[in-house]
Amino acid sequence: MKAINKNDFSEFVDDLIENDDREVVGVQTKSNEFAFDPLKSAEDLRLDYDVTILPPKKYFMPQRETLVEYNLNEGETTPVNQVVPRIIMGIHPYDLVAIEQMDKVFEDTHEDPYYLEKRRQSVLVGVNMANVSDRSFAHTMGTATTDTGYDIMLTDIGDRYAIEVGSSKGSNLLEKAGQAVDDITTDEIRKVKQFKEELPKKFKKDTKFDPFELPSLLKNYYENDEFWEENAEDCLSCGTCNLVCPTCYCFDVQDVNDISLSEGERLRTWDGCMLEAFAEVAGDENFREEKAARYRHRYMRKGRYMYNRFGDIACVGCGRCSEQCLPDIADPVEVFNQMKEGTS
Amino acid sequence: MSDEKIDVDVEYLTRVEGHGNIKVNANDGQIEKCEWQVIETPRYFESMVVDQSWKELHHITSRICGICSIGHTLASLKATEAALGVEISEQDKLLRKLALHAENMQSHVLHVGYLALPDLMGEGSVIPLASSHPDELKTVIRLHRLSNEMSDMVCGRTTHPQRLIPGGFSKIPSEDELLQLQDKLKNSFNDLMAVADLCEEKADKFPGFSRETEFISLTNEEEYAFYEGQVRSTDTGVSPITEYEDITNEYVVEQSTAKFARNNRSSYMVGALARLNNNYDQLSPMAKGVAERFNLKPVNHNPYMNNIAQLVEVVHNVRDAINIIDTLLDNGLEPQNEYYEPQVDVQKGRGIGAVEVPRGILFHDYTYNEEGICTSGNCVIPTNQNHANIQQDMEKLAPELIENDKGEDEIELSLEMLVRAYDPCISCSTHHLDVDFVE
Amino acid sequence: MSKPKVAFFDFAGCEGDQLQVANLEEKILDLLELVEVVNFREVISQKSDDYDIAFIEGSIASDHDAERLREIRTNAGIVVALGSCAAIGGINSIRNSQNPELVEERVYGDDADKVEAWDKAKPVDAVVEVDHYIYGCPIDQDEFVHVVESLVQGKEPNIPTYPVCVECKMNENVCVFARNGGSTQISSSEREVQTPGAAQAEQGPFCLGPVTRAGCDSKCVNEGTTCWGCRGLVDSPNENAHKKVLDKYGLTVEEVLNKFNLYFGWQQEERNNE
Amino acid sequence: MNAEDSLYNPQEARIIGKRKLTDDTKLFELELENGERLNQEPGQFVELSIPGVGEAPISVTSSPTRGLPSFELCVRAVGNVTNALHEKSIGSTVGIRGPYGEGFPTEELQGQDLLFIAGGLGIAPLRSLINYVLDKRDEYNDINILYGCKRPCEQMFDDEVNHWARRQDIYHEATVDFCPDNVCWGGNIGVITELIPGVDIDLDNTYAVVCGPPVMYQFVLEELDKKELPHEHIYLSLERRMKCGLGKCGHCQINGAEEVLYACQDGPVFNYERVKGFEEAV
Ligand SMILES: Cc1cc2nc3c(=O)[nH]c(=O)nc-3n(C[C@H](O)[C@H](O)[C@H](O)COP(=O)(O)OP(=O)(O)OC[C@H]3O[C@@H](n4cnc5c(N)ncnc54)[C@H](O)[C@@H]3O)c2cc1C
Ligand code: SF4
Ligand code: SF4
Ligand code: SF4
Repeated sequence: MKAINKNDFSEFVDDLIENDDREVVGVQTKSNEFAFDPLKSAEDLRLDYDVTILPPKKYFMPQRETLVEYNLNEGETTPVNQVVPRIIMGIHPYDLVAIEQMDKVFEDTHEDPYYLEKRRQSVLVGVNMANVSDRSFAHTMGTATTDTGYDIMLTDIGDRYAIEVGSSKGSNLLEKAGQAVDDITTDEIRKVKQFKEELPKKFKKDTKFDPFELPSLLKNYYENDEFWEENAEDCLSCGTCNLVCPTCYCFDVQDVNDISLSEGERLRTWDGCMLEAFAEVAGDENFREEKAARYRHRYMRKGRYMYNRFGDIACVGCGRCSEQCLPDIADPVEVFNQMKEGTS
Repeated sequence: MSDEKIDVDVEYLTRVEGHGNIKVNANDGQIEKCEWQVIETPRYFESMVVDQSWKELHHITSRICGICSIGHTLASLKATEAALGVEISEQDKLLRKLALHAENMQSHVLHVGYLALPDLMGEGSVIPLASSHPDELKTVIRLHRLSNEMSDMVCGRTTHPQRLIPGGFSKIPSEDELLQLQDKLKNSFNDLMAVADLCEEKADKFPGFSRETEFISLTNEEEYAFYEGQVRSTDTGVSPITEYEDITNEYVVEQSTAKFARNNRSSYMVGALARLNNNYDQLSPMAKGVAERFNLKPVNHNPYMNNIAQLVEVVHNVRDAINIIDTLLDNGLEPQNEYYEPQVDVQKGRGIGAVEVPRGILFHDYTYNEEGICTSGNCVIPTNQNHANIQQDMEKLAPELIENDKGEDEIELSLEMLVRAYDPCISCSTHHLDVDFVE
Repeated sequence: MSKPKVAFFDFAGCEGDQLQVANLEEKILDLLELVEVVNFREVISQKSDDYDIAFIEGSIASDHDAERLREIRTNAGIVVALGSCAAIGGINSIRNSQNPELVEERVYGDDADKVEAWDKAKPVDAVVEVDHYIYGCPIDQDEFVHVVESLVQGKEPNIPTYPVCVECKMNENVCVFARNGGSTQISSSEREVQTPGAAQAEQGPFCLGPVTRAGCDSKCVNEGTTCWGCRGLVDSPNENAHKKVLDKYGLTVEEVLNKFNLYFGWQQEERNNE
Repeated sequence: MNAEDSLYNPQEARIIGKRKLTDDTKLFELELENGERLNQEPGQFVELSIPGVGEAPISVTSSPTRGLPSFELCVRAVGNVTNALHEKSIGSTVGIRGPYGEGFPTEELQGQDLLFIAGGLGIAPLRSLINYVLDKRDEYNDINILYGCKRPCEQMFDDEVNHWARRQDIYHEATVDFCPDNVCWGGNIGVITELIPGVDIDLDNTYAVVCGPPVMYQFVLEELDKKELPHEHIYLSLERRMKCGLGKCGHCQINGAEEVLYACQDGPVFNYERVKGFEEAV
């Protein structure tokens, strides 16, 4: 483990912004919330944030991305991958875990070069959670801290940040900080340990389940229509809970042409299984016409399907869905607690 | 003198906003009927605003007119702010002026470039210009785009702006954006002059008609007035905007559907020519230069010259927008929070807001109760104020044309061009009467 | 393939949608390559009854309007409602819920009896069949381009069926409902503390994004205001749930109805009649 | 980015044949521009791509044993992509991605009795397997083909159907739901399920292969249950809307209490025993 003075770290970040070829992005305030955005100055970097509006998945799977450009006159298609190499500053552990899960999805069966190339060309600078949002339950999901997924990981230990290096990408980046990076003291190592130990106390959500119970709980509840209908009653089918989720990746593909009908592009855009038309098929049939069916599907995916496919519980406990769902029905803690209480 | 029967009947006059008809019947050189008719279905905005909150009024009244939506929004905001006693910052005021310049420029370029130029070039519309005069058309399009870029940057949208809200702006442009805009404005002078050259070439096509009338506009000691000032009449001098009802006296006439307006005489004119006649000295030197090329000096009584006055104003808009950006940047742009919502304390009261929109002076007048709910509203729109003047111009012009042995087609064209010169925006007339014509 | 002939017609509206077409700037020239514009009263003089696609702007609010519209329907192969007034009644339908006599009196005073208009402003499909809808007040230029391009190619245009929140999320806006409290989830006791100034508390934040059809790229929220609902309701809006949300954030029942009436007036009426 | 690296960049394929099958369905013969074979297995599909319009999953209807290097798609015009394809003339090109998915288990079926049940356009994927089996006739045992359409004019591949009818080593029955008075129809009239009782089923050796519109499955499966055919002996081809065909976009998921299936990866051909617990499967 290494350490760096906070002032030196700021200088390091400013130096990267100024001199590195890659785009430097980081967590900043957006009105009264936080978001990952390109950094203009280290001053704007807020490593003490609680949670961002969108997770950093937007950098590997952008909201809208061109897959193929085509020329309609000549009938030619050209694949394009708009990769912007980036240094991403301030990713919380739960988001790092989510990125690792997402990597598996895009590596599985057919490797998706659009996602993977963007991942390869990014450096992930993690930070341990100095603040915890009211809705987060990452401690329960085991994602409040992580030993993997980052290139470097920072922990705030007062005047200095402790630095853990997770990869050669990370050590290469750190080299650019040169002399400023120092060996960590044993006292500081203790501080880091203590920081991680005390973290669970900062969470406010009262969770009653163990994450690895979820696959079987969900299986038991699958056919409990009443449960899903009651919980989904106020669902607006707005897809917010999908879009803000760090492990949701469903997408739509559309062709967009220019008005002269000579050129166009095939676009991939975010989609969500909570949206009404998501499971529509030809002939106006919709396999999940009722909001309860869509609502259930989302929970099944989070707690069971992805577990069966990849061995991961696809909820990392960030609390974004719960915080941003207007009717306040998307809180996984509430739903999982209800299940747990109903069956125990 | 013609002794045949003349029958001009233009239904749904084209290349104007909204619906208007021209009817002229003459027999043996005697005019039997000469009418400017307005047949727009009424939209009842003054009723729609009742029971709505102060937060929404500008959103609703913006929809009075798509072309002047920035002007309507600003007149509305000023009325609301006056009623609720809200002051806006100097920076916000400058940005609002920029917004009005953008809209005025957009509308005037559309009018001069897309609507009037084809007449001058002998084409039925702008579309054939795409093949017959592609370069000229592209010049016009570039200017039009620039004006819309300016609206977008300042208002967040060209039509039905979003950022303009009671007390200021929900979002403001960055210094970088303003600098870029300024660069583009500075680079537009060539295009502006090219359009001026084009108009000058065709200057002889402007009919040499003239009728003495009264011109009314805002006026302001500091500047060529668009955003604020008092009301000036070429007949009766300066009065405060609170007296707008005495100036605009709307009245109903039998031979037309629209309410007419009169002040000192039986009609008056508002719009670019009225502003120029009232505030000529405050035009930027460059704009004056253009006016001089057309021999346009105050007080000019040829309504066809309104097009040239518009051209002159566009030059002024660009010039002044450049200056405003300089001022904004010199003062240093005061940043504001994202999704900014100014603090407003609601109170009971009445407020009147007046701004100059492309077609002339516009008044909004609202009364609010203690909760900030609107209890009554009145909007006096420029085109309404011009209807009587159009009618009277036609009454003078038609006999003159007949006297000069003009054929029906030529009479029709001259009358159409006359109406178009006013750039009437009939759809934005908030209160028209839909009266059946007894033929 | 001969170019399809396209005509624009306007009824009671602000003509802002036609202006969006004019505002395509250079792209207009491309558009003219693709279609032949035969009626566009705001910009060209020629008129013709021979057209394939009719774009209708504005609401229908008088017998005279209706008659003209029926004629257009007979002439046109495809009728497209252009903008909110035509597609859903739009802002004009605010008056639909007001007392018609009062409405006329407020505007025309003693002359009210001379006015000939319906008590309600109606969307185009209340009078004739409509083949396609381009929503928005004003319309979104990209969507207009998409619809024209699709019709020319014989494609079904792809108009979103999901609400504005989707685009708003993609744009990573701070939700209107989260702007004061720092969270979308605030209890009523917290809300009072957080809302500054008693005068402001008279109305909570509102956003119609959750029930409004997307397609505008959440324009208004991006620009710092709120979704007013100009694109009309989504196909199956959960109005009850949304009203509960608005109530939770401090809007009274009347205020909620008022917001829903800004653009949804006609659609609400239709839904109630179903 | 390299064209080969992109999963989403279609290969160019030229239409070398186009034939009307019914009023709304056409058969297209295509060849990849690079001259290579498609190498499909019976039951697999391709993503048909028309730039400017979009993509749609379409089963390859030709058997890999025939017509190489070309392949055939049997397409009903129902929407944007399929309509646009119908407009294309011979000689023009379209895009192809794939083949994708799990096809029919040709090896498992070897030596078995086969019962094909096709409803309407369901014949498209089944035809690939039928012709495959016919070309390797001696590797398979009894062959029964039941083919049902709404009305006679909707029956496709008449020449091949007639050929099946003539062959002694195939049991074949055709049916229509309805036959207008003025049309001459030699087959049965009635829904396809009525033909199932007439088929000899050997519970140990018969495998049923079913494809048709969603409503058909339920009734056919009930009828097969009456025959007590083991569920492991039934194969279905299921359709879902797909955006990628690669197991990523999430649209084609088939939801169940246990797990979720991706029609594009795990299917489109599924063993009934595997999917019957899936609420959304049939
Ligand atoms: C594995 C597989 C194999 C297939 N094989 C074949 C085959 O061999 N032959 C064949 O003809 N088909 C086949 N299909 C079906 C074909 O893929 C669908 O019919 C596909 O939708 C056609 O695409 P399209 O673009 O032409 O139609 P779409 O544009 O997708 O339209 C299809 C239908 O959906 C409706 N629709 C479209 N968009 C929407 C929307 N946004 N909201 C509501 N409704 C909408 C349309 O009105 C139309 O009725 C197969 C499907 C799968 C999954
Ligand atoms: S659960 Fe909440 S966030 Fe998710 S779709 Fe429903 S209303 Fe939207
Ligand atoms: S559209 Fe409105 S309610 Fe929906 S997320 Fe955006 S601001 Fe919130
Ligand atoms: S955000 Fe709402 S009001 Fe604004 S353009 Fe979109 S739909 Fe219309």
